[in-house]
Amino acid sequence: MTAAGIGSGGPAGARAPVSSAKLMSMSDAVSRYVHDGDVVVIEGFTHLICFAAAHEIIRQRRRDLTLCRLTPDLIYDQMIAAGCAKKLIFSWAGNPGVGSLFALRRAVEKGIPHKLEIEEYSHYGLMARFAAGAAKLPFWPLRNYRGSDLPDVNRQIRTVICPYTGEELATVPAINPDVAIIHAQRADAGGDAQIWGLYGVQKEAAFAAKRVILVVEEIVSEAIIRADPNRTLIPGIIVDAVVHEPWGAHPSYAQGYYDRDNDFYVAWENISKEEAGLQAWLDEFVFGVADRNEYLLKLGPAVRERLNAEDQVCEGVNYGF
Amino acid sequence: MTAAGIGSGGPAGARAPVSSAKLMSMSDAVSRYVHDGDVVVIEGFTHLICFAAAHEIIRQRRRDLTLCRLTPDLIYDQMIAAGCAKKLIFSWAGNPGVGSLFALRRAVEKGIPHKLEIEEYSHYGLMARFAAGAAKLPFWPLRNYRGSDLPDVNRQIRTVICPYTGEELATVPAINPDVAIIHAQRADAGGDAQIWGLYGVQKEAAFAAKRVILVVEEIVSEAIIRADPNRTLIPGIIVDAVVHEPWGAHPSYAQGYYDRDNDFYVAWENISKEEAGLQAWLDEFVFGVADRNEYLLKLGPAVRERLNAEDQVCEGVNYGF
Amino acid sequence: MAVRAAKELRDGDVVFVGIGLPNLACNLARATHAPNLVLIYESGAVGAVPDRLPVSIGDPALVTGSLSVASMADIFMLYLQGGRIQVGFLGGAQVDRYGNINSTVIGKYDAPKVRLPGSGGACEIAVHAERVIVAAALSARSFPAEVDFITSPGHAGKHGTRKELHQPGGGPMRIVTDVGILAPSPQDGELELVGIYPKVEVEDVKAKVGWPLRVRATLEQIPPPTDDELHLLRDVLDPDKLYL
Amino acid sequence: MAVRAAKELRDGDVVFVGIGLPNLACNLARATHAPNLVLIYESGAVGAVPDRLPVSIGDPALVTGSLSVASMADIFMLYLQGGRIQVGFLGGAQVDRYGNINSTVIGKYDAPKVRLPGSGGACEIAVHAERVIVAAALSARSFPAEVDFITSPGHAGKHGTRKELHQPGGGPMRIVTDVGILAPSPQDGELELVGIYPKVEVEDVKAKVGWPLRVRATLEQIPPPTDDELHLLRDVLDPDKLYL
Repeated sequence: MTAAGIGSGGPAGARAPVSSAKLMSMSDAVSRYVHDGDVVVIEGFTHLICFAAAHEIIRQRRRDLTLCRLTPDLIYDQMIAAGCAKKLIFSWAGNPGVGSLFALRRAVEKGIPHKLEIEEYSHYGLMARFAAGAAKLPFWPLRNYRGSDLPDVNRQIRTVICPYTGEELATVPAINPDVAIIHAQRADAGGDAQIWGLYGVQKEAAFAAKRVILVVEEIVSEAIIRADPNRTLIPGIIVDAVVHEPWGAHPSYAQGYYDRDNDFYVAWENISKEEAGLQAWLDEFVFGVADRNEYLLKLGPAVRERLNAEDQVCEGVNYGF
Repeated sequence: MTAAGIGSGGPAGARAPVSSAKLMSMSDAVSRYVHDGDVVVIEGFTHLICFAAAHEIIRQRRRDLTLCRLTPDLIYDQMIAAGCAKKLIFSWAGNPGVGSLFALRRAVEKGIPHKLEIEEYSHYGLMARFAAGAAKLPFWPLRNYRGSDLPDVNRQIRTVICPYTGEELATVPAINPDVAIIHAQRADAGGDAQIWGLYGVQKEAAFAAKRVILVVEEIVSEAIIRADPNRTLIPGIIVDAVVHEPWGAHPSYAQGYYDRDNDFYVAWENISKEEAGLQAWLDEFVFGVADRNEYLLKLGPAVRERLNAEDQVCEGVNYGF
Repeated sequence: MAVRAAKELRDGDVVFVGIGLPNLACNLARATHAPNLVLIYESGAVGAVPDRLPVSIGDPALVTGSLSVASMADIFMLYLQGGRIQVGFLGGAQVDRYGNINSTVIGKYDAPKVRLPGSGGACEIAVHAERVIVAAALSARSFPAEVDFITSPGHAGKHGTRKELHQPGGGPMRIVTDVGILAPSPQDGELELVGIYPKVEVEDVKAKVGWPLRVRATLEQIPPPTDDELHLLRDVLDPDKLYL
Repeated sequence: MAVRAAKELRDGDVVFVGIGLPNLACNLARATHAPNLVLIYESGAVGAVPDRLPVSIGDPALVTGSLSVASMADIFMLYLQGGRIQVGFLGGAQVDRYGNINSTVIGKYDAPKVRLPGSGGACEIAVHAERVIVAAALSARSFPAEVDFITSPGHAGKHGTRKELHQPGGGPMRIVTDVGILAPSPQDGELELVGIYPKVEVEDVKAKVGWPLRVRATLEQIPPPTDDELHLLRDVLDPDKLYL
């Protein structure tokens, strides 16, 4: 026997720093943790999509990003229009309930503002890429894609033979984004985050990522989190930055805080149909404001009034023993 | 092209029956859904172990069962002593915090009451067997077992090659038990069950099983469940029988209802050390009572007084929009 | 179409619902013959009872008052792949002779005439649901003999038949259109006409399909919607006329 | 042993804790030099702050007041295999020359002299934790040159070295015993004596190990527990003397 490789390959596992050190502004979080060329995921399935982070990334003019998300939605349409994206990894590219994503289509079909590479899965396949990344497995097996043309246009969809039944299963490769930006309803200053309503793939995206920026509607005391630990989806030990950004998910929604701004999703159809209109919107609502607070002022109180959530509070449960 | 096999292979997927039809006594649930020769899983990691179901299975003298559980615990020690088991699939066989499981050791080492076949994993491996079964995948890949002797003594632990990295990963085969018995804090009459505190592998075991018996501390109205849907771990659509059995997990515990009876876990060491003592205990506390209610009467009010949970109720959250 | 699609649902079915017409059909079925229908949305809401017409698949109204919220990992792995879904609803820009559905691209993948949204959950619904119901208006453009791209597999195609591919689910069993109903032939899976709306001629239907359409011997005569059904749809389920 | 094991923990470490001595050591460290220690139990409690000494790995006191409760699937896949655990504690009936640990069987697997509980989570902790701390009383019976069964892999053995096996974690980095501390040699991973308790002779330690024990050049002289530490352990952390 020769070298035993003692201590080799130990995971990088960042130390959990003293909690309050993670609290910072969106501007600081993006400038510190999102770099040109990064693989970036801002997740949230319809619910809890962090537009506040996307706008800050646009303002800081990040370039050559590989954007990854099940549904590019308006958020990536805006980032693509702003020239942040080199590549898009996705599974359903539309304006949900409305129609097309025009900036995305201009980039794919006409190379405006520049050519966008795409890599396409189904929801299950892309979800499984996050699941594999989160579990630090190199691939994930799934029973899918037989009879479909998707594997013909995406060579990352492969197969594996089951060592028990001999059956051939589809596989997707793990994805480990450089940074995941996760919006949640509330967290303590250490980043222990609670989410209710739709989970989407927030947990899998966060665990898969090398760095996590957590953005929340409310910072609460650790005691609130510890009073209902089953509600915690993301543990602080995997979080690098905690940003307090109320209404940070508008025009998407945060259950218990505000409703989806469907009027804006509908309006996006006309805003984005022509490149000039979209750029004018970016100039006004993204480049024209310093931060989320100015965006909300520009949006005006009537919108918030319209979207403010009504109270429908559930009962608590007993953790006694 | 010849036969297209229309409609072939559709999943059996039982219709969701009208809710109240699932409510039944433990005696009826066991007699209807647990058969001789079945693969049976009664899960619950320390928390929510359904001793009430095990005792009814013993009383109904089921035979040749393959018992599957991460930690056989006292519950399978009792079933093995009663002669119900042909085989045990497990990952840690001890009296947690106390010592040995003597009935299990007598069966393995001396064939008392008869020879017990064993199939052994680590926690991660057996958890993964349930996960595969729940997802109807034939196997589950995991990065584990390298350097360990476990695969040498369990040929069900195999390997697969990653189609992306060429890396060799361990695999375990899916398990799809004939019946899973799941204890939960509360459910509606349709079997939509809410669990808080430790989850263990309850969800994976339930989804993996062909039939599910759900046993709860409380039957609540559907409105209670619907008021906090993120708390629901097991949906009624996979549940065949709902049994209302308060204190059904004693001597294990139900968070918010009663504490673990550690005195009994300690006492089991002496009760079970000799076969005669264990059989006397079974005669008195299992065969000597008609049902769980009589068991609780025999246990006496002092035990329940000692174990009754204190109140530590968390706040609810807002589901409004 | 919504009325006829609703009738394809059986009481107690567990249904994977999409937004728009499928959602309307499911809620109509719940309000009439199938009160125990369990609605599951790919966004994670299980047993949803929305008190407004959802504007997106992840509408908060789907969550509030639902029986359970599942992560998307659980939805795809435990519910869909786990074989717990009886009915899946699908739409698509093209449906072909064997029920293959295209929601990805018109034209070539690398040089699209029209780029469509893509699969979303459609491919896995087509693979796993016990039976798939497709709702789409009939036209020769939308029903070619062969789709430009198979997003969601039907009963047969260039990759093989469902049997050859060991598909766990049954595939598209009913294609509900605005003029009639198509269903796969038990022999070879080719879609044939099995039902027709009032005042519609078989020849008119044949003209709207890109292959020589076979007609089943006993053709279902679909009754017009009743006043009750129309009232439910127009005044109760979609009062704001979002989808009708 | 608990005092010395506590010192192996660094403030902010994420620790996979077992019941008994590891639990005591972790709580001693939290009460002294490592207030930001994050305790994770395989049962699913994350950031637990038990207000009583847990009697089992799934004690309800671990849940109440914890930061998060994870399913066991998440604990093993996302936390442990996910590389989020800095320190894992292990015990075992036998520890050998290369840090392999046996908690499965004494004698042959098919004809056991003593059947032990088995792996539980031990095998995956040994594979994945950044570093493993082993706590065990030293004796020639418990520290043979080679274990009867490798439940949890150490630095080398009949299946290969950690490097050859591409183990993601670092393996057993400290074996804290009642007479001294062993650690793997940086050269070949063989356990050698690196620290010794007061009033203990090196020759006495050597006699309690089943292989010719090497002694590191600079041997740490372990100070006796302070009065404060003993007070904390005996009067605060384990007042009922469950483990001491």
